[in-house]
Amino acid sequence: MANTIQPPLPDGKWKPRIVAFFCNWCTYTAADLAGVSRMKHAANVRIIRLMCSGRVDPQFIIAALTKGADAVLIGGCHPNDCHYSEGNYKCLRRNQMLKRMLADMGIEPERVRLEWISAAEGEKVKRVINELVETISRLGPLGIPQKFEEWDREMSELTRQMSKQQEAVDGGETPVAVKTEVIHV
Amino acid sequence: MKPIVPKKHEPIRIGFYICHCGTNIAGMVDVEAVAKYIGTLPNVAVSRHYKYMCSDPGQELIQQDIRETHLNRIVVAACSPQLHEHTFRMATAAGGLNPYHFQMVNVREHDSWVHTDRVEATRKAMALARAAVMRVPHHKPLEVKKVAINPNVLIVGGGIGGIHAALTLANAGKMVYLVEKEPTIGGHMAKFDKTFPTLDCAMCVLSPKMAAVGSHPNIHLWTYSEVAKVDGYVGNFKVSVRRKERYILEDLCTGCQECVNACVFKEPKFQDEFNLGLGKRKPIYLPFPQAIPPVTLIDPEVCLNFKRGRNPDGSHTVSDKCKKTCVEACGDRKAIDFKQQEEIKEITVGTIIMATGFQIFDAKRTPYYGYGIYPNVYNALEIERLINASGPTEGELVMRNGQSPKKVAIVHCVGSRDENTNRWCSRVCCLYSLKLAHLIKEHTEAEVYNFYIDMRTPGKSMEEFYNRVAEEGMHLIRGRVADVYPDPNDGTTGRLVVQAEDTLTNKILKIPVDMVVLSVGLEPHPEAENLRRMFNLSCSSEGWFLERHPKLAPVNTFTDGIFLAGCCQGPKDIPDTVAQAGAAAAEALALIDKGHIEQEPNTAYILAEECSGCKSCIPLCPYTAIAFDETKKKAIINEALCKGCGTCVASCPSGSIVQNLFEDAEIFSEIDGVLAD
Amino acid sequence: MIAPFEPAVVDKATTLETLLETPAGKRMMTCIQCGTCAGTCPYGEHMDFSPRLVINMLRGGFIDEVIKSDSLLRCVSCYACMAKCPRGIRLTDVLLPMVKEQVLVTQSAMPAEFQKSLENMHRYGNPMGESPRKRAAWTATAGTKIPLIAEVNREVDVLWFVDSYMSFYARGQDNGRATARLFNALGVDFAILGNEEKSAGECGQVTWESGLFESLAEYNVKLFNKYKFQRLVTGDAHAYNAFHFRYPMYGLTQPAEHTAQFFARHLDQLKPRLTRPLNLTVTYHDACCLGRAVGSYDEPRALLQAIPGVKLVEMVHNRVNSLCCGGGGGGMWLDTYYKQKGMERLSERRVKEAIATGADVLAVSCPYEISRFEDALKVIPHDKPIVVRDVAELLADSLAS
Amino acid sequence: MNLYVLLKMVPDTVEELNVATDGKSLDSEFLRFKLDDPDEHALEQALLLKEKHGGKVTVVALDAPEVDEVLFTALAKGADRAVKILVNQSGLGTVAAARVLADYFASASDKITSDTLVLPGSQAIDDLEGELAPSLAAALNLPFVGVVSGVTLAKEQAVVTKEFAGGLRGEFEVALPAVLGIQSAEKPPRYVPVAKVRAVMKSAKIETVDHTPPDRLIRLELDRMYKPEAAGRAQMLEGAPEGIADKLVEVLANNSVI
Repeated sequence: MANTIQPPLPDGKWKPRIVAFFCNWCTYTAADLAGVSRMKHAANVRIIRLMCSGRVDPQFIIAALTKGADAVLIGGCHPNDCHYSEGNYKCLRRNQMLKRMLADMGIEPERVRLEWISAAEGEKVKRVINELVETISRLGPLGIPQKFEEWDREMSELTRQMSKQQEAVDGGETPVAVKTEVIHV
Repeated sequence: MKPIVPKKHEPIRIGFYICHCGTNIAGMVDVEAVAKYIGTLPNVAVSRHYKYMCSDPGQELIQQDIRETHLNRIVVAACSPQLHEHTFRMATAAGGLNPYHFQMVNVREHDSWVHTDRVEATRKAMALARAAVMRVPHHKPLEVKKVAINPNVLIVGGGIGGIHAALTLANAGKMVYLVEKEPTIGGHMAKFDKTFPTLDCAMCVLSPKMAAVGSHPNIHLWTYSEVAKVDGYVGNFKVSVRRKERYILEDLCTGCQECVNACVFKEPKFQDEFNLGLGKRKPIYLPFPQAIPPVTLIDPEVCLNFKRGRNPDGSHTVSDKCKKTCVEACGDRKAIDFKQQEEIKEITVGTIIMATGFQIFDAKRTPYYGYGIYPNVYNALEIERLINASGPTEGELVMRNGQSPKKVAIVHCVGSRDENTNRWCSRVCCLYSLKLAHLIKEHTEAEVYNFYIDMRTPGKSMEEFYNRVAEEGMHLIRGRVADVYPDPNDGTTGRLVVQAEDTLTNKILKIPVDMVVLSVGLEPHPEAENLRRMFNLSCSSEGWFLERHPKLAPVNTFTDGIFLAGCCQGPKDIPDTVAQAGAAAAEALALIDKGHIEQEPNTAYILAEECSGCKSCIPLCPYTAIAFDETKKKAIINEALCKGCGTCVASCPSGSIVQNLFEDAEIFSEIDGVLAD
Repeated sequence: MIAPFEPAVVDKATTLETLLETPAGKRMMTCIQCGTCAGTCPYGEHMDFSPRLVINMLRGGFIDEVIKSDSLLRCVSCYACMAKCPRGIRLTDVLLPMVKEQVLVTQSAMPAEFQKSLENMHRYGNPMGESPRKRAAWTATAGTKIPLIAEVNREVDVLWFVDSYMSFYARGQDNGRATARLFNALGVDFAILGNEEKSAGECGQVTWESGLFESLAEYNVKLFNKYKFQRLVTGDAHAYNAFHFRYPMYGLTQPAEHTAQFFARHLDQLKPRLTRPLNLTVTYHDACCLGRAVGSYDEPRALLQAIPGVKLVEMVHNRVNSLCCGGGGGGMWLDTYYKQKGMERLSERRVKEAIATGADVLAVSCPYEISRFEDALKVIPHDKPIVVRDVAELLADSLAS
Repeated sequence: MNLYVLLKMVPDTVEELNVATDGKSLDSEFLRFKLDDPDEHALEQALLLKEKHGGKVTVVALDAPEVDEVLFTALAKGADRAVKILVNQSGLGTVAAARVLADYFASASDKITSDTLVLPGSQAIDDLEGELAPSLAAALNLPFVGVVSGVTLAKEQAVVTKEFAGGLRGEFEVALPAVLGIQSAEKPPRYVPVAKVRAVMKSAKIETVDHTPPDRLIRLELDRMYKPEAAGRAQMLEGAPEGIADKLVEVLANNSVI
């Protein structure tokens, strides 16, 4: 479905796209406060509201990155201040694990940022968003969907070649020479 | 509550509405373009933009569309859901749909108000709206949960704010627990001499209210007590209160003070807290004559009956060194109990009012004003006590050297409007400084110099008061004092020079004075941070308790059922504190009289057929809402205990926990939606 | 106490014209005209344009009038206004130097003594106009070998920046010799730059001569880059001020410390060596560049209190409220000019407070103060003798010989 | 006004001067050069005249070490042009230098006009006779006044103040064009901020003029250079200040001074 929707806007040069998961009690409210206080900041972050940072499933982060986000921002209450006692700790623990995983996948650690922002810290929302946009602008696009497309293309090409070989074998013709590498262990 | 399964094969028909909010949104977001674009998306049946969606015609528009074009999902892009989500859910319901078939998009606080590029802001609005449009088909009809409310109220802090709120609620027939950490209620107001602008006597207006609290049948007054623990939620808070040992049995003491007279210490010799150390008291004492409750207490640090040591459990060790003349004097009343121990009281209340007040700025933090260095430098509260007829000098304004000052400098804005200490204006200092100027002149006929930055006298009768004091012949100098130092031309009398630029004449003034009064500002109570944690509140960056909305919810907090009164929320004067205390009481009453609380149906439930019985969710729940059914080997969620954080949902390895309003499918669609451009 | 100043001052390319665009400049827009700056300024009453008025003239677009006046010649860069400013406005190290620089560009006549010292600093790398070839000559009298970094030819722990007063001025050399003894007592691996060194140029920066400061800073940083060392230590409070705040903008990467900070950090090792009791009552004068500028009030006092027999007493104005000796911001070379204008020498005001404490010693941690206070004591009558000593000198006196 | 200031570099006596091993010149190892003091005053006088009457100030110097910085500084102070004549000043006698300068003025681009004043310093530490200015005047056939400490301009003439011994002053009227040897300007030489000099170094250019040095014959031959011998009459007193004071009184008494 994603490919069928195109907003009627002029296509400019690449700008970071960031998905944010903010907890309802602290960071979402802080973002509201930034709004009420008219603290101008970069327009690259799209906020999704959850009740608690503890609700942030690592799959949400992976989904966002694979769907084309260049970074993910998670905002929760400060330690000790969680509206639900300790959801933010749970989030922190998961985040640590996820970061290791993402590092293995070659995704820069800066692309997933966890911040504790209280309801009073509108200024911090502004600062963190601006900082993150700057960092990601420097890192450049993550481009996982494009990579997927590339891999898909390679895969189908490979499949095509394989089936072509198979056809050749089946047809009794000389097989196409396929270069094989000998790997010495 | 089990979700109602939506009718299968019902085609989704979404109504999308974007609000101009005057120019608040339309000024930065091309709302017409957003509406046009959303109209092209699948499932969208109606897409409109309208000037004010929250207005009656705006809401009527939604209802009409539901009726006429058979919409079954509604998305409104407007302000923050914190403000109007409820409004539009009600409009959705009024149109005949389940109110949870609605989703709100925040394009004001998170978009038009914080961005400066119209193209970017419009693009973002489209993305956010698209996410909601992609999310809302997954919405299920849900029901609001109702929970009964406990009618009792806890009020924390017994200053004028707490007193007024307590009386209001008690008079309305509600049971109030008033917890105060000092041995008496009264707070700062009890220490003031006169109040501005009317110059009426603070204690004269306060003491009847204090007495009413003390005798009210609906008020449990617990002084010398502190809240130790808070659990639970609106309607049903469980609170532990620590009642500290005062070594006097409150119920038996009549307040006759014969024990005080009989104490082996013939003269008071210990620093008197109520008079800020300017007066003296005995080890057994009543904080001040009108104290409520009129019950004495014993200071174990100085009383001879205590060895001034502590037992392993922290209680004071008792000695037999003293003749115990106090016990003798008390006689058959037997109100003195040296073995008394602190007590923990458990109470259940439905609502809480915080009225914990403020502390005055410690002027030692601005060392160049010489507080704590030169004996003739005082803070304003000390002056209140010195000019008070029941104060340590019985109302005679004399300095520590016994002399009456002939020239007095009053320094405004000490610990206010200062990046190095406190940034905010403390709001009351200008007026109390003028009041003190008037009172000092009245008491001593001294020359009084007021050094101010800006004279701030808003409020009813305040400017008139300023005029009156100015006419009395005060020196009003516009300039912040830069230095206070001993007069180099005067060796011994302790006279000080106050140095400042008179900014209206461009002259540097060096005025020798006998006494310097520092108009110290108001700052958050030192316990505010602990209380905030305990009660799950937020504080502003300055440390004041944060109100839910600065304009429209000034006494509410982000925690339902907890309200704010007085200076714990920010500096204010007595009338404003009383007004806010009344408002907090009314908010509490409104909740209590409704009888029940409506809870968001965002609780979680388990799809039993998919649960593998791994138990990993069970320890994660802070409310012990998840149990394990040993027979079926499945987890079960008690929805009455679930508060809807969703932590268990995120951690379930088999994806068998679902959170209403925040289902995986809903959030994944939202992620797809924000990124689909 | 007073909030610490952030080390990032302002971009070095900022000019008076672009100032209001910078974060430091925008803070000026919040000035509430309370006059604390003027009230605390040691020469506030002699200024037609007090710092408060300068800000208002700048905001109102009338700064040219200020530049035509010689008010700002009276600023001794003592940081008092900045330390007490309730709005945290960077007066001493941003606004006033920029205005002063414009005064310098605009006014053709400068006080002669001052002009000479600036010319000397530019040509000879020291304000006295001494031969740069003789900069390291004092080391011959140090009683111990003072290694030159060019000769040791390896990385050293401490590069000791001696600077001009301790190199050329006889009483300053006492401090140099004391510092060398203390370094040796602690077994510090140190070296000096010798004749290659040029004045750190702090007075160029806070005075008016950004060009002079830049040429000196560029020269010294190039020199620093030539050698390997862990940290830069100097006994000159003004040099320290320059290294701490501004040299990093010109490429200094090593941390800089004042000797008082360095010795205080090593007090545990130093204390057992301080065995000779001095039996003196000492009052300590907070150098502006060490006290108000960076908040090092406790280190020198801790050092003094570590000396056996020393009793520390405080003057009326101390710590954040200390009175400037009048030597900063070019004041060192403006005494004649101030006298012509009928202004009290600030060093005289300060020694009166020192005398009033009844102390035997007025301890200092800035080389300017030795000469300034010794001169002031010559004209201010006092019954009980009082001498001026650097903290390092007193420490060295207390070392077992 | 067309004002020419002639700048000459002289050894900086802040550094100790040593005689080279040939016994006929200064040891150049640590020798640095600076602008001659009266020349600095000449420049200041020219700038003051320009500020008062308008016109153009050109500074002219022979090639010498560190001369570029001096020329740039002059430009930063307000001179309009800086000219360096590519003849090495070293070893060229004063009279020969005057010849070179005279040739420069005779060259096509810099004609002496009716409102020209040429302002050399009246002397230099290595030219105490002050020969340069009169030699140049003679070569250019212009009137000359030396040891000038003030200049005012009237129609086609200059009124100059000249100092004499014993505090006497004389006022002279000189028809323009003229050569004036400047002893001191009416005000002390101005300060120029280093930033301004650095900016000028980036933006301005020094004009150079090629020139053939004149005949060797008018060069001076130096036979011997040496330091004066110490007379040995000084007596150094050492000790604490009080002790020195006592000894000093004794010495003065012994020598019948007191």
